[in-house]
Amino acid sequence: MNVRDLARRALAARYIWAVVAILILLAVNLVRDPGYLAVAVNPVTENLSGNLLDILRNAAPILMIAVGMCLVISTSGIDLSVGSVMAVSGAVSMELLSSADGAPSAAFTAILLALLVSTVIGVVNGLLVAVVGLQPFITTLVMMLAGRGIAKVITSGQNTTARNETFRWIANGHVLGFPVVILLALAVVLVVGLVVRRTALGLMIESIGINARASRMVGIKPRGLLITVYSVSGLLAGIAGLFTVSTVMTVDVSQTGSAMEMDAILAVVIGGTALAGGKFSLTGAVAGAFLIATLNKTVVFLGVPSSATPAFKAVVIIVICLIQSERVRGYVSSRRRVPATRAKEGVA
Amino acid sequence: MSERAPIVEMRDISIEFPGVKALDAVDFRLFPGEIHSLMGENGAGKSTLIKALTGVYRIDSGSITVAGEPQHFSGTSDAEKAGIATVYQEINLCTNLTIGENVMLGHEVRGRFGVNWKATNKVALEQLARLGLEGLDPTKPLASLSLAVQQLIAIARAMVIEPRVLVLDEPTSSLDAKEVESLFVILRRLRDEGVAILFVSHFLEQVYAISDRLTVLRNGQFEGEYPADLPRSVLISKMIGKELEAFRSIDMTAQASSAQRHEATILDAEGLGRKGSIMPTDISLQRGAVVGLAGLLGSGRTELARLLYGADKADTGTITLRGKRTTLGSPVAALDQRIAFSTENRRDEGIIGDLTVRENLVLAVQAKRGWMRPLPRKEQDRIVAKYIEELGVRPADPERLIKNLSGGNQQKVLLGRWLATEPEILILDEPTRGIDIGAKADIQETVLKLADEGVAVLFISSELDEVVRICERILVLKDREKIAEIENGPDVTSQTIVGIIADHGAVVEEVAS
Amino acid sequence: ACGNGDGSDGSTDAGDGGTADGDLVTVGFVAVGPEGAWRQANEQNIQDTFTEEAGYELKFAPAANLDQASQISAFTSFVDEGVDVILLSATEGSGWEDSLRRAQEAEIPVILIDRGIEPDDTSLYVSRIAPDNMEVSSAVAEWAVSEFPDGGRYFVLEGPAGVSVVNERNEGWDAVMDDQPQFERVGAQTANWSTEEARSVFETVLSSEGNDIDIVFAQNDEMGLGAALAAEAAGLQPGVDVQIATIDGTQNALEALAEGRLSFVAEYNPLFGETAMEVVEKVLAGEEVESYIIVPSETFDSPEAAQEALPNRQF
Amino acid sequence: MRSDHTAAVAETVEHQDAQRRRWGALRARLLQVNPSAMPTAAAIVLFVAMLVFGEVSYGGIFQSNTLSNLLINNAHLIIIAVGMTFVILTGGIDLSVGAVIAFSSVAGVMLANAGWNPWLVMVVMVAIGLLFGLVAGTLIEFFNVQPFIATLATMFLGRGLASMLSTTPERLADDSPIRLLSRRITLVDGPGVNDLELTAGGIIAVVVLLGGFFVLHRTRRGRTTYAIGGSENAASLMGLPVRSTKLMVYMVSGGLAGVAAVVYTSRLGIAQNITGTGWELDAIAAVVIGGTLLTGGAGYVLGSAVGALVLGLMNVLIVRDGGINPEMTTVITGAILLVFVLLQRGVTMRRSDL
Ligand SMILES: Nc1ncnc2c1ncn2[C@@H]1O[C@H](COP(=O)(O)OP(=O)(O)OP(=O)(O)O)[C@@H](O)[C@H]1O
Ligand SMILES: Nc1ncnc2c1ncn2[C@@H]1O[C@H](COP(=O)(O)OP(=O)(O)OP(=O)(O)O)[C@@H](O)[C@H]1O
Ligand SMILES: [Mg+2]
Ligand SMILES: [Mg+2]
Repeated sequence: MNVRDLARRALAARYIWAVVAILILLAVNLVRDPGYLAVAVNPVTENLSGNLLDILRNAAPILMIAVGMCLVISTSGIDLSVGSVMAVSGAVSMELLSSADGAPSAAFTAILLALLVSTVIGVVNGLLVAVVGLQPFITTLVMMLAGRGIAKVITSGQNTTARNETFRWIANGHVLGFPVVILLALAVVLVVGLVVRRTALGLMIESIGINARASRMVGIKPRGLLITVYSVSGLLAGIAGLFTVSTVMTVDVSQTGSAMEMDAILAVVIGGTALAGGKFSLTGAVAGAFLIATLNKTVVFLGVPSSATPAFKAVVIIVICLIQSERVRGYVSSRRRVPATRAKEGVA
Repeated sequence: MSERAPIVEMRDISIEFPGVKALDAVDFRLFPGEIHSLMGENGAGKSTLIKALTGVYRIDSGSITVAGEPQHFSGTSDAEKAGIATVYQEINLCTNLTIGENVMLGHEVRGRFGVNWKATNKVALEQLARLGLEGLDPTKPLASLSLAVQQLIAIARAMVIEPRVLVLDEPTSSLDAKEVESLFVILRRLRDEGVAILFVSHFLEQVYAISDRLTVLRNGQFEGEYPADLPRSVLISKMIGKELEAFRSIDMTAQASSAQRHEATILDAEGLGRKGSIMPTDISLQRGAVVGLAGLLGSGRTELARLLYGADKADTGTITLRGKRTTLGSPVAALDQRIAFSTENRRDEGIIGDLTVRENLVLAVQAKRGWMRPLPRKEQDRIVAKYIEELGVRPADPERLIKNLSGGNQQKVLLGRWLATEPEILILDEPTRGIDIGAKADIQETVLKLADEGVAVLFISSELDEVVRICERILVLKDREKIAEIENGPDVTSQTIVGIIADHGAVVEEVAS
Repeated sequence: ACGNGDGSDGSTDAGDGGTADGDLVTVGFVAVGPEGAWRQANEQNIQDTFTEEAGYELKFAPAANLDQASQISAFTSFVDEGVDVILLSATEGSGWEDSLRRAQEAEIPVILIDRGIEPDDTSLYVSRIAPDNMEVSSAVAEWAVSEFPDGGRYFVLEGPAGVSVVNERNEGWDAVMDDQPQFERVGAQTANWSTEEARSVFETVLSSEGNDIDIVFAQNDEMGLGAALAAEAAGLQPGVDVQIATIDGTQNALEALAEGRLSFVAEYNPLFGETAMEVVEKVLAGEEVESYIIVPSETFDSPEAAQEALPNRQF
Repeated sequence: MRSDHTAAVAETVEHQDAQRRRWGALRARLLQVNPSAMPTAAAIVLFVAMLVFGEVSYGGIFQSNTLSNLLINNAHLIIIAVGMTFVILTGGIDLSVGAVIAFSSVAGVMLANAGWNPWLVMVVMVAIGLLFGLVAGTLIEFFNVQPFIATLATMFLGRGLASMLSTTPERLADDSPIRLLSRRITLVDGPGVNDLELTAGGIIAVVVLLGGFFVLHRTRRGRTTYAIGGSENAASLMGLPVRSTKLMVYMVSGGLAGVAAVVYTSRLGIAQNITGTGWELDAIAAVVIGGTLLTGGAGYVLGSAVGALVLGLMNVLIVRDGGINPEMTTVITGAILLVFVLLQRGVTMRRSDL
């Protein structure tokens, strides 16, 4: 494995363009402020601080849901409920903490319960898709509506605030000056990555995403796999919810996690996983998540007016999509031939 | 004939896919009023040449002339406008639409209020009638048809535009003798009307029966253009690029296994049936025996096999496996019982297109082990290397996506997939479909070898010769019902079976065994 | 002469202003639904006021996703059904003329809660009861002017671009600030009314401005609290290094004010259910009512003021 | 005489026979209609069931004004649901419709206020929709961007451009001809406001629906749309104009979003950058409720219109109930949707299991 090989492999990966886009955005910010990339110890809080760390911290929840979404999309499904599950998880934990004392045990109970509820929602999604045979889009759309309602019911519509130092530490704590939440997020990603790639889970998920009928004939049980995948997505969305509410120790039932499903889907697709399902790239989803966090931060850093923000994002997305497209790449490296017809296979 | 100007002339055509030179400076000429067979092994580049002609693939170099004019088609529709109708190797129809629509899509009869469905279906039915399918109801969904009939539908579709050039890529791969004969009648008539026909098939008899001229490709290269009276042995050696030696084995193995009888029943099904697909049927399989299922299209062979594998649930009947009553509710259960089933529907139920050859090969083994116990990479490589070598998959690159393999090579990979599970019962539904003659012999040999090792094989094929050649017992199905079960012997030929099928109805009970 | 008292005959009684459901007056409340603490308090207050004991049947119709289209269809449905009075708490001020005209045709009086309509055609409704957004945000600006006589650098955390509250609160603030050249506007960003977004936005703003922000004008409490968290995380002390002013006056905000984390809270008083009921009663009795009843709102500019108000805080 | 009589009897018998045969054939045809029509049929049945349920529990559903308003208030949703059906039939999706409506209406009203001819303005509004569809279609077809992402991008673009034009409501003059589209035409004058009414907007919705049905079922383009949804690869190998058809469906969806913008703007008299947030999901839900498969290839545009009406009726019923806890409304909406798709699934499952 020499450097040339590595470089070639990297270029072949579709998510390379997400990385390039991140670098470009960072460069733009750097032009705006030469000290942008500096990471320094904050004299008051004695923790590391800097824009890069801010980006990483903000990427943590997106990272979680993007990883879950990546697996779901790979089975040729979709999970629109992740944003609402975030709200549910936040609501459960905040409601519990607001009526408890500030003891660490309360925090652990809250975390466990929140994750349990989130996973249950995921399981329900999975059952509806795999056993009842509903379409993933509509199933999770229903769950997106119902989930936000459930969050509101849990807090009786209030934006619940709570105090608990242990819980707050998740998103605000530091280990050796480094934000805990990033470490947690990366650890979760690593675990998921290892589980799907070191076992045959990933291969089987891809297989049912590409051709469910053929997979069944091979002896793969799509049902169990689908339920697992949706549950994992629910669980990860629950974690994302915890990350989000613990930053501000408030759950905002109508805002927490709202429209986050779009961010997650975008991250996954920019990371090179096709929405039609099949081969997935967790690394790509991670890169996509970082790109979205960087983009969000850049918009604010550059002071793009609120009214122009969506257009700005649109332009960035379109540009990335164009760069990723075979056609444009064909123009760039004109040596490669482009088949007149896409190799896209009609999915049965 | 050669004085006339060719209607299609392809010169110096090259196409390169990443890692494979699929076509390398190939020339091809097609004249009006001829049936021209394109010959070559699996992966020789036949389908690619056809797709180059119709513009599905863009050519890297070379020129295409149709009726004297240089052309650069950008897809089937362009080609159709120039009078070239094509039936591609993998049946490309829309299963969500009706039969009539599939025949007529893009050529619907239009009236004052848009498409006139009545007239459209009428024309569709006329086209179907030309192929002897007048019994079909054009308003029924296509999905209700078996693969073979779908293949005929695709041909009917191609003839709707009254083409000047008709391209048929392995149109007969799932047809039986009767259908082939009626297809040939039509092809001959079209030829006499001046249509140029490009024909691809791995059945030499068919090629010789219908062709006027041949073009042989080997490894993506042009081997030569010959009149159709080329001796078989010469043709074969041109295709495989070596002398015929390796080839003898086919005849030697013929009916070799019928010498001994096998008694060790491993699977015994009684009254196995499913409403609407197959009547209650008895079937038993023995260790070391190859049992054949013969019958015409839609006779229910596939259906029976699916019940044995648990792909469909049986409504009636019992299965006794190794002496124990079992129910096979799903493929998983069947795999656990060391049953393997290679489907006839390669594209929809076989290959997992976006996975590599390696992944496709090990998938069944992996599924048996469960996701928790991944097959170590070394083990995977061993299995893959073994079957790529044994079955002669080309290109022998395990990391290539299976969808980019030629049809025949995909079939070989699928066979490898099932062999890798080391089954005790192997159900093969049309395993040699689309396989070149060399490889076909290899596969037959493999099947016999497996039987010798004690595997019980259920062998389904539309090619009766093949069934007769390697099976020791043959079940004959007709209209989704078992009508006979015969012991193979020196006096049994494909004609015997045809006779049984034809006589059924006249003679009520056929002697069993 | 068949008496069906289950109310299914509502439509036939439409127009005669009578009370279809026995003695109860049917009030249709076209509401906004869960949006934040302020809205919650406001709508709960109205629901608690128009009770059956008080002689009302309140029909509550929250908007789906804050979408005006769903409010319009709820409104139409109330008209079709023939309720006695409609309370309209619009998500958006404009585009209501046709619906209001239809209510008029059906002789159903409409009372606007909180949000006014644009253009303000007072003939289309009976009365509007609301605190004044412009006034409230001007109060914040005036506080800023008095607190920073020499001026300063301020940043605005807004709601979603294009929502009328945002426009009004901007307008009220700008009306004051436009005459104060010593103030420098660093920028304005939306944080979608949300604490966590506000925190994220403000942390970036602080880093891009090198922590050099004097005043934050947060258009609701939630965003103000987010800004405070961001400031703390950056090692600043809110109230000392940066002053944060918010609108709404929810309990959380007053607590933060009492702790000194916020510097100024302008109340936007949601508790006017009683007033609304009085108006309804007058209207049904055929009396005249004022076309705009401004709900008085307070401002809190010190921890002490907050401490004092906290024990009786209902929202 | 006798023979005459017998002849007459025979004739009647024959006639009856023929009729019975015709009826039999019709029944048989109805029973064995394409199984893909089942979900749509289920949707229609369930819609009627909902109407009856509403009438029984709350009353005032089967009355002229409620029914008229159901159509008038949901005209814009029906229109975008028809467009969405085209896209979804090909297996794609269009998330941009809501944002396109926002941009098209804001731009339209601003142009009208700048003194442009109102009729021209309406054309421009539709053209803006077409343009957005063209952009999305181009991204999808020529640059191989996935529909979800391409239309997400055009959604951001539409919303962003609308916000850049104006963040305050843009008002249409009261006498603007655009407003005419929402003038209520009374068909049956009932007591009070209980009239059977119709607006030009409602008529447009019906016309769009019929047009959509015609295109999908009676033109080659329409059938190609279905074919693409069945298998895009097969459709292109069958020589169907896949590219232009895919471009077309996105333009249809965009163009109809433009039409919906005209209809909605006319009804409200204002245009705003935040109009239409989340409508894409409503439209998709309507299409799915109407029995169209999100994977494409099966479904009916009529079902989508029913789906849109179901959503509208659901809101009416929630309003009529009036006692639903606000926190619970989304849960209930979700639950009703779920029950709906479950029932539909139940019906179709039993059919296909036969
Ligand atoms: N889309 C593709 N991408 C990459 N390689 C391809 C593609 N299509 C075909 N090939 C390769 O091109 C070669 C020629 O394939 P082709 O399908 O033309 O063979 P064929 O002669 O039709 O064989 P068969 O008899 O098995 O159908 C094969 O090696 C195949 O792997
Ligand atoms: N996928 C399917 N869905 C519904 N009906 C089917 C399907 N496949 C086959 N059938 C029906 O079952 C009948 C039996 O088909 P089957 O495939 O078993 O025949 P066969 O004997 O295997 O012949 P061949 O496979 O060569 O066409 C067909 O005539 C067809 O009507
Ligand atoms: Mg081929
Ligand atoms: Mg078969």
